[in-house]
Order: sequence, then structure tokens, then C-alpha cells
Amino acid sequence: MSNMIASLYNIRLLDELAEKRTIIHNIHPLIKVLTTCVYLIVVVSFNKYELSGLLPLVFYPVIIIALADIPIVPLLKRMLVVAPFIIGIGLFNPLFDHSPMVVLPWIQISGGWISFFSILLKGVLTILAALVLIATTGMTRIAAALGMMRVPRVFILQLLLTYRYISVLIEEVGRTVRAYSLRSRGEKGIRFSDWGSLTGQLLIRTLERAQRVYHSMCCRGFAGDYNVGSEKRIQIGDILYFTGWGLYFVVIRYFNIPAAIGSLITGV
Amino acid sequence: MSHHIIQANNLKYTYPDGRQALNGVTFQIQHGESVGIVGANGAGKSTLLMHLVGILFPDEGEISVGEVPVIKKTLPVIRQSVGMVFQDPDDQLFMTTVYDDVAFGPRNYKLPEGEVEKRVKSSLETVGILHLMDRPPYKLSGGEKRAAAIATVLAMKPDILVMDEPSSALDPKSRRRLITLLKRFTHTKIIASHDLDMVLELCERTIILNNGQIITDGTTLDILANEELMEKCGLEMPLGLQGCPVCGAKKAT
Amino acid sequence: MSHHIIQANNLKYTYPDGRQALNGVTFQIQHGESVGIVGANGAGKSTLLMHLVGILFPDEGEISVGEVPVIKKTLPVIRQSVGMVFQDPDDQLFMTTVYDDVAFGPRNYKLPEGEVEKRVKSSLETVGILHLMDRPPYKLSGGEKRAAAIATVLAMKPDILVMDEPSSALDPKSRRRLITLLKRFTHTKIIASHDLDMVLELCERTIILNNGQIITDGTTLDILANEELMEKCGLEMPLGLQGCPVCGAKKAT
Amino acid sequence: MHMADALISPVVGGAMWAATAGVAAYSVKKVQNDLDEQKIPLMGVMGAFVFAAQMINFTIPGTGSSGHLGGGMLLAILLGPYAGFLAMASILVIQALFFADGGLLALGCNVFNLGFYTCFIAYPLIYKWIMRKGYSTGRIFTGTMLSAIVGLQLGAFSVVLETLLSGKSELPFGTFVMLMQPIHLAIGVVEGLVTAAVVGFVWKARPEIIEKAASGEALGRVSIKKVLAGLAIVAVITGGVFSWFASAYPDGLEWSMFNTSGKEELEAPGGIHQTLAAVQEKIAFLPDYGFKVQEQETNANAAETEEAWPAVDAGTSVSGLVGGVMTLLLAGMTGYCIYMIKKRNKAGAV
Ligand SMILES: Nc1ncnc2c1ncn2[C@@H]1O[C@H](COP(=O)(O)OP(=O)(O)OP(=O)(O)O)[C@@H](O)[C@H]1O
Ligand SMILES: Nc1ncnc2c1ncn2[C@@H]1O[C@H](COP(=O)(O)OP(=O)(O)OP(=O)(O)O)[C@@H](O)[C@H]1O
Ligand SMILES: [Mg+2]
Ligand SMILES: [Mg+2]
Repeated sequence: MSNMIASLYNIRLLDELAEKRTIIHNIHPLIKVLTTCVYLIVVVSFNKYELSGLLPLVFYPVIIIALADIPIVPLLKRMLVVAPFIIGIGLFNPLFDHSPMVVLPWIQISGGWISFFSILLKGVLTILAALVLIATTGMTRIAAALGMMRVPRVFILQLLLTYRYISVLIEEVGRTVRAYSLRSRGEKGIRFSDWGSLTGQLLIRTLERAQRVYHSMCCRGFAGDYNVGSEKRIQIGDILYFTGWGLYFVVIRYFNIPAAIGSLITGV
Repeated sequence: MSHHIIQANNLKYTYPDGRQALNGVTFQIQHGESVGIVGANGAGKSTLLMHLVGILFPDEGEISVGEVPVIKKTLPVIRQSVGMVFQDPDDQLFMTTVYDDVAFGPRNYKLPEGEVEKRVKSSLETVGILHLMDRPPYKLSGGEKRAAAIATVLAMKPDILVMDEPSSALDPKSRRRLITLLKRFTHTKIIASHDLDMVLELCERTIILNNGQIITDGTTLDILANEELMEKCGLEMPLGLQGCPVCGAKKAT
Repeated sequence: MSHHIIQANNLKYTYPDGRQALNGVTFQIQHGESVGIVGANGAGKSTLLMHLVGILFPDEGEISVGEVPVIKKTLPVIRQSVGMVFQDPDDQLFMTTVYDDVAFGPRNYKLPEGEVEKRVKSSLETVGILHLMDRPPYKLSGGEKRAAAIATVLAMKPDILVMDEPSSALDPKSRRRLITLLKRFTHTKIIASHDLDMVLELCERTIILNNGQIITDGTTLDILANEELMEKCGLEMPLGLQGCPVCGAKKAT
Repeated sequence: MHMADALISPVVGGAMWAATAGVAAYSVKKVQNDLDEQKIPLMGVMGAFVFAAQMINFTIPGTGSSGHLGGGMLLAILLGPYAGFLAMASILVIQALFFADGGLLALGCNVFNLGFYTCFIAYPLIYKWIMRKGYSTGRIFTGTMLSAIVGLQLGAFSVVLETLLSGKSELPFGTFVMLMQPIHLAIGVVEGLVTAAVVGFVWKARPEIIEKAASGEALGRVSIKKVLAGLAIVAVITGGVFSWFASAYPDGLEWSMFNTSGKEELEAPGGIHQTLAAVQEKIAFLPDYGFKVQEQETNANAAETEEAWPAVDAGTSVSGLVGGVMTLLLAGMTGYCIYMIKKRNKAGAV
């Protein structure tokens, strides 16, 4: 339960962040979606032993988080929640792969550990990229971008309604749990015997409520397109943003800059 | 659709669980009339109003707005001219900010963004919550939600205004503001309410529903002052009409 | 806990998004008092009431009921003696039938089923919806839901009754019934409402909230008849106090 | 069982994206035909419901790990397979965006794993087959239970395949399968129970929903032959992949974690692997990325050291480390500077 409430809180937090007005927020949603895609592909395309070459990609989320005024703590929290699966799978690498990979004068690191850290870093970067996208764009604008990418309307509608009803549902959960606890003598949680009827009740109630919300949308001229205001055109700045990052990613992909810097410094 | 006569003919509606909520309702409302719909809890007021915008369709009988029958196919036309405020404002607010919520309707009609902004701001101002513009609707107090719900409908500039208990949850000053606003609205308005004093101020005509049927349909003053009739329908004379204990005179007339 | 003095001391509460809803609220309510809480939309009434049953906890200050502080640990005790009716009845109904919903509380206190039935039926009768007993709550009309929500609280026989706009959505007759019922209830009652005529009838004492602060706290008649004060707080004199246009006399005094 | 971006390769991600997009496009076409005002909110609500259900993690007794419901079966039963698949896709999009659960690249994999097997295999072949004589509480229970379990098993197996084909994890096939399948059997049982309960409840409260979902669908009319043919193809492909793995690990299923070492993993120069590598070489715009086979081929002559890439040499390692640390410091400083400048500007503006 608390999990669900927390996720509602999370959704709404990101929603509210997306309402800010910063340089990043003003970039065309389509451009942001595309940039994110390129970024993800570049991150994931790195070989599993390439750790240092991956590092310059950290700049992308860092710069955007700073420019878009996104608080870091909630993002980190989110990351902790998602991390276990990635760590769980990645942790097998050091177990299975003992081949020496990095040989430092004082320590030898096996390929398994390198690939583990590489998975971990990729995890962090991809998670941040997704969160940053939504926190600077918002669901409705992402939907608009999907529309421009010719994703069928039915699917976009489905996406937006699911999104909307998540709030409705979790609100209903919250209300139900609160009402329950007020009249249930301070027991913790919900008695097992009440679970069935509460869940079913919740589903039906949410359904009825969702129907009313949908009707009220239709009453205001809704015909399958969510309109989010001025359909901005893609501007010069947007294109620069995209090409700028795109070039940066490609350069990073082909040249291992940290290694170059490192060898410059250490003189190897 | 210039005349917007609303015509309901022997409407019957039974909810899927077998509850008959409307049982033969017939009326005609002329352009520019303002009609109050009153009746006890569960009388069928909300059910009736939902037929006017095609959220429910009658099992029997028919209803038309400005010669256009309210059926699935005509809904876009109907909903462009009829704006409805729901009984529960939570059903009506679904965007992330109050501004976007109020702008939702005008944007659907593809108005230029400048015009949208003008409409949104003026509607919010009319109901007195311009300062709440950037807040998410689910964080508002009960009365603030109600005001926002009313604004969403005003921004659509409907030809016919249908309201289900618009004054409930509003504080007295906002209620007064709403009444003033509605008085200025010259198109047709249909208001279901338990706030009989408001009905008395706003509507020349009143329809009393009881158990899904029309009991009376006539001049508001005649009806609301009829103590016996009101009593019979689970109602009470509005305070404004109850005699003055000092001089015994009826106040409003 | 025989005396149930309610004591609030400099309560402050800020919603997670930074909205300060209570800004230093202090009052004391004796056993058996009946207090009206009035104020404009968004004044903080609902927020205040939610502190009384421990749905929200103050950021600063403290609140206690009958010497027991309202904190997480004491909630079972507090909620046994304080019954609250929410502003939105949907927040209060969650079982599959109205009967089960009203019976939920008493059953939790392990009352024998015979006693439960007696309580449920009498509560439903008191609010006038005994005939809706077997229906699912989500299929009721707005006013029927409100009545059911009130019944769920009455069935718990609380020592202190806290109600957030109990009369809204009720038809005039049910409202009258509620008023009669509340007049008979001799324990402490705290009622937040925009229905100032009801407050005038029910409460000797009134607290006006504005922007999260108490503006006045005193005898209802004095306060509600103070036109200037009411105006300032976004309110209006109750109709029952507005002068009679015929003889100019104030009605109630 | 959401796949994460970090664990897949662009090729696997891309292929699954394509497969998912194809199924989705087909579903969109089917759904558009019977979209009415009742169904639209229903799709949204059910999506939200399953979303919420996926948020609840429960621990699996005896394993120390936790799982959550998939919900694909529930969607298929209440919405029909096409709308169900779309609903699942939208849920996962939202999770990928808002919770970084799964990921945008892995989205194709996840939608396929959670949506395809339940909606297009378990639902028509098991659930509908059991319901062919009409609905009853008992049949709803059996049908829901069985199909939920099977759907989840297939999905879990699919996760294993995708992970291994991506070549990021060193986990041997056998071990991975032994990890995934039993855990998802446990989850499947819970999932089956929950799905059965919800479907049972909805069937009592609003029977028209379930009946409509099943009847309005063209799927019911598709001849069983076609479905079987489709299934045969799937079986051949799965079998092929499976046997290829199995040959790489003759005793794969008994493999224990600790006596396995990574180098044996993908050494079998299987036909599929080479073809895939070739295909990948053509479509990859990032040439030096590759399957391990490719790496090993290129590296085989470079050095005899196992996995000798980039190069085992203290010098490069040190410089890599130093450079990496510098990069991170620089990134941190950049962020901090932007932040400070913005703050100053804001303060200045006031
Ligand atoms: N969940 C919430 N999150 C943030 N702010 C809130 C929330 N609920 C209420 N508020 C704000 O707190 C203030 C007090 O709200 P509250 O609900 O107590 O008002 P109220 O006096 O009950 O008003 P009403 O008469 O309209 O019911 C309002 O400004 C409101 O916008
Ligand atoms: N969804 C529903 N399913 C079944 N019955 C319903 C449903 N909604 C309302 N009803 C029943 O239909 C009747 C009419 O309800 P309606 O909501 O129209 O009343 P109302 O006049 O608006 O009452 P109120 O003043 O309380 O809002 C009531 O008896 C109610 O119980
Ligand atoms: Mg109603
Ligand atoms: Mg309130």
C-alpha cells in the first residue's frame, strides 16, 4: 500500500517538475525524445569491458539536471529502488569471469568486475536519462511527441488514460485505506478477510469514477487528441540541441577521451 | 441551431442494476429560459441532467437540443453547445494544473493559444480563483475544486449551461458571485440544486422531480411558496420565503 | 477520558507542496459544547478537522482530546471517541453494501451481531435511508451517499462528533432531519460548514478561520450578525439574520 | 522481471522493439474496430490497476528474492488480447519513464515478455480452450490459474534468452534458467490466484465486461489450425535457440554457479551466432560493438590471454583510471557551476 502511495507521490513529483519553465523544458518534446533515444543507444552499445570510455556520457544527465533545476535526491532514491535487479544480474559477472583485465601496479581487477561496474554505470545512466526526460517534458508532451512520430492515436490515448487513471486509482486506494483505518480500531493494515471485498470494490469504484472522468472529458470536446497548448514548431535552437548532443555522443563513442586525458597526464 | 429549444419526451431510464431513475419525464425548455430542477435526494435530478449531454441515453423516449436528437452520432455537436458542471468536481478535473484543466476544452476546439489564455484567465477570474491557476487541482480544498469545475465549463462559452448543484461547497461570498454571474448569463440555463434560495433568485421556472417523475412544472415563486407541495416532495420552503417572525410578512414576492 | 476537553495549541501545518494551511491555531472546547467552524474556501477548515482525528499531524504545536495527545500511538483511543464525517462522502464508503458499511465500525468493536443490527438500522433510520440498506454505496446519488456517510459515523456512537460540511448535497428535508438529530446529540460537536443558517441553529459558539488563522472565536449570534466582520472573511450573514424587507426587523435574535 | 537497459545490447533491444511494434500495430488495427465509450475508460482503468498491482512486491518464500505480478493475463481476459496487449505496452512505457523500471531500450523486450505470451499464447490456447463450454466459477479459476502460470513461465524464459543473447551478463544459461523458472513458478501461482480472484469478482459484478471481451474478438474465430501453425513456428525458433544453448552446455541444467567460468560461455561457434554477428555488422552503426564471438575472433591472434580486450597493460589501466576520475570530477564541477550560476541569476533578478 505505502508503496503505491509512494509511487503516486513520485508520479506527481515528476509531473510538477515538468511544469517548470527552464531552457531544457522549452526544448521541443520530439527533440528531447530523439536525443534520449540516441543517448540510450550509445550508452548501451559500449562493450561490456569499456568502462572509462563510458564516463564522459555522465555529462549529459548532469548538465540537464543542473539546467532544468531538478532536485537530485528523488532521482537517487528512485535509482536505489531499481538498482537491485541490475546488480543482481550483474553481480554474477565477477563470479564467472576471472580473467585479469585491469592491471594496476598494486592491484589486479578481473574482467568480471569491470563488466559489473560497466553494467552498473550503464544502469545509472539509462535510468537517469529516462527520468530526466519525463521530468523536463511531462507525460502529455511526450504523448504529443509520439503523435508527431506517427504512433497510432489509439495507443496514445491508451497511454494517457492509463496514466491518468493511475492517479485516480491510487487516490481511491488512499481514500479507502484511510476510511478503513478510521473505523477499524487502530489495527495495522487490512485484515485478510477484508482484502477480497476491498480490492473488488476498489476496482469497480475506480472503473465508475474513470467512466465519469472520461465523460467529462468528452463533454469538453475531447475526441482522442490531448491538446497541450501551443503546438510549437521545431526551431533552430532545438536542432542545435539535437546535433550538439548527437555529435558529442558520437565523438565519445569513437574516442576514449578519459584514456587520452589519462595518458596525457601520466605520460604513458 | 440558433434557437436551442430543449425537448424531452417521455424519458425513461433504468440503471443496469434495475433501479428505475427516470419514469416518463417530458418537458420543453425555450431558448433563454432559466429552469431550476429540484427534488429530494435520489429523485433523479442528476440522472436527468446526464441525459442532456448524452452521458446516459434514455431506454425509452427521446430528447433533443435545438432540433438535434441526442444520440451517439450527434454528440460532438451537442457537447459543443451544452456545457455541464457535474455534481462531483473530482470527476471534472483531470489535468495537472488548474490552468491546463480550464484550457482543455478551448484547446480541443483548436482555438489559437492567445484566445485560450484570454478565456482561461477570464473564467478563473469570474469564479475568483485566478490565483490558483498554477496549482494541481487535486490539491485544492473542496470549494476551490468546485469553483475550478465551474470555470472549466465557462471557458467553453456554451450556449446552454447545465449545472448539478453548483453552489454546494462554495463559501457564501463565492456563492453570491456565482449567482451574479449566472444572472448575467443570458442563454438557457438549467440548474439542479437543493439551494432553493438560489433557485428562487435565479430561475423563473422550476420543475420538481420526485421518484423519476415530474410532479410540477411552473413559476418558481408559485411552486416554492406552496408549503404543502414542498413538504410532500421532501423539500422545505426556501428561507427567503419563510415568513418573518416579527411582522409575519413574506419576504420575497 | 470522561471529560473530553479538546485542546489545540498553536497548530501549524504545511502541506508537502509548501502550502501553509494552518498558521497557529489555538482553542479549547469543553465537553458538550457545540462549535461551528466557518471561513472562506481554502481557509483551512478541513485541514483543521483532520488534525482532530489524526489524519494529519501538526508540524508545530499540539492537540489533545480528553488529555490524550493526538499522536500516532494514541490513534486507536482517539478514534474510538471521535467520529468524523468527511467533506467528500466517497472518502468514507468502501464496503459492498450500505448495511455492511455502516456495520463495519461496530463489528470492529466486536459487538454481538444483534446489537450491530440494531445500531445499523437505527442509524440508517435517523438519516432516512433505511430503504437503501442493501444497495452498493457507489451506486447512490450524491445526497444518499452523504446520508450514508453520516450513518457510518453515528453507528459508532462517538463521544465527539466532527463534521465537515454535513449538510451539503442533502435535500432540505434531510437537512432539517440532520439538524434535529444533531440538536438531540448532547456530546461535543464540531461542525465546519458554509451553511451558516445551520450553524446559527446548532452551535452556540463559532470560530472563524481565515488563511489558517483564527479571526474570531465567540458567541455565534454576535459573530454571524457582524456584517462587517463577515464581509471581511469572505462570508455573508445567514439568511435567517438578514433583515426582513417588510418590517426591517432582524428575524432571529 | 523487467529487463533493464543496462543488460541488453542494441541488437536484441532493437529486434524486440521491432517485434513488439509489429504486434502492437496489428493490435491497434484490431482494437480500432470495436472501440466504444465503455471500452476506452475500461482500458485505462485496467491498465492503471495492473500498474498498481505491479508496484506491490511480495517476497517469495525460501528464495530471499521478491517478485511482483505481471498482470498480462488479467488484461487479456478483461479487455481481450489486442486491447490487453496495448494496455500492457502503455503500462510499461509509463514505468520506463517514471520509474526507470525496465528502460526505454528494453521496452520492446518487456512488452513482449509480459504481454505477448499471455495475450497471444496463453489466452487463446489455454484460457479460451477451457472456457469453450461457457463460463463457470470453477472453469474461470482453472483457466485463469493455468494460463497465468504458463504465460509467466514463457515470459521468464524469454528474459533468459534476451539477456544471454545480449552478452552483457556472464550468467551461464543453465544457472539462469534454474534461477528464473522456479521463481516465476512461485510468482505465477500467486499471480494466478490474484487474477482468478479479480476475474471472479468482476464476473459477478459486471459479467458483461468479461463476456464482451471474449466475444467481440476476432481471435475466437481464428481457426485453431492457424494458431497451431503459428505456435509451431514459435516452437521451432525457441527450440533452435534452446538447442544451440544446450549444445554449448551439454549438461547445462545441472550447472552450478561456482564451477563455471565465463570463458566457456559462448565459445561454441554456432551457426546462429555467426549469422547474427554478420547481420549485426551490417546494421550496426557502431562497428566495434559485437557479440563475444566476434571479439574473440578479432582478439584471438592478438594475444593468447583470455578476454584480452582492450589490452592488459598496467600503463593503459592507470591512465584509464586517472582519466576516468578526471572526467567524473569535471562532470560534477560542471553541474555545480551551472547550478550556482542559475542561483546567482535568480537572486540577481529578484
Ligand atoms: N492535499 C493538499 N496539498 C496541498 N495543499 C492543499 C491540500 N489540500 C488543501 N490544500 C490547501 O490548503 C488550504 C486549506 O485547505 P482546506 O481544505 O483546509 O480548506 P477548507 O477551509 O476546508 O475549504 P473549503 O471550504 O473549500 O472546503 C487551501 O489553500 C488548499 O488549497
Ligand atoms: N450508478 C448507479 N447505479 C444504480 N443506481 C443509481 C446509480 N446512480 C444513481 N442511482 C439511483 O438512481 C436514483 C436517482 O439518482 P440521482 O443521482 O439522479 O438522484 P439525484 O436527484 O441527483 O439525488 P441527489 O440530490 O442526492 O444528488 C437514486 O435512487 C439512486 O440511488
Ligand atoms: Mg444528484
Ligand atoms: Mg473543506
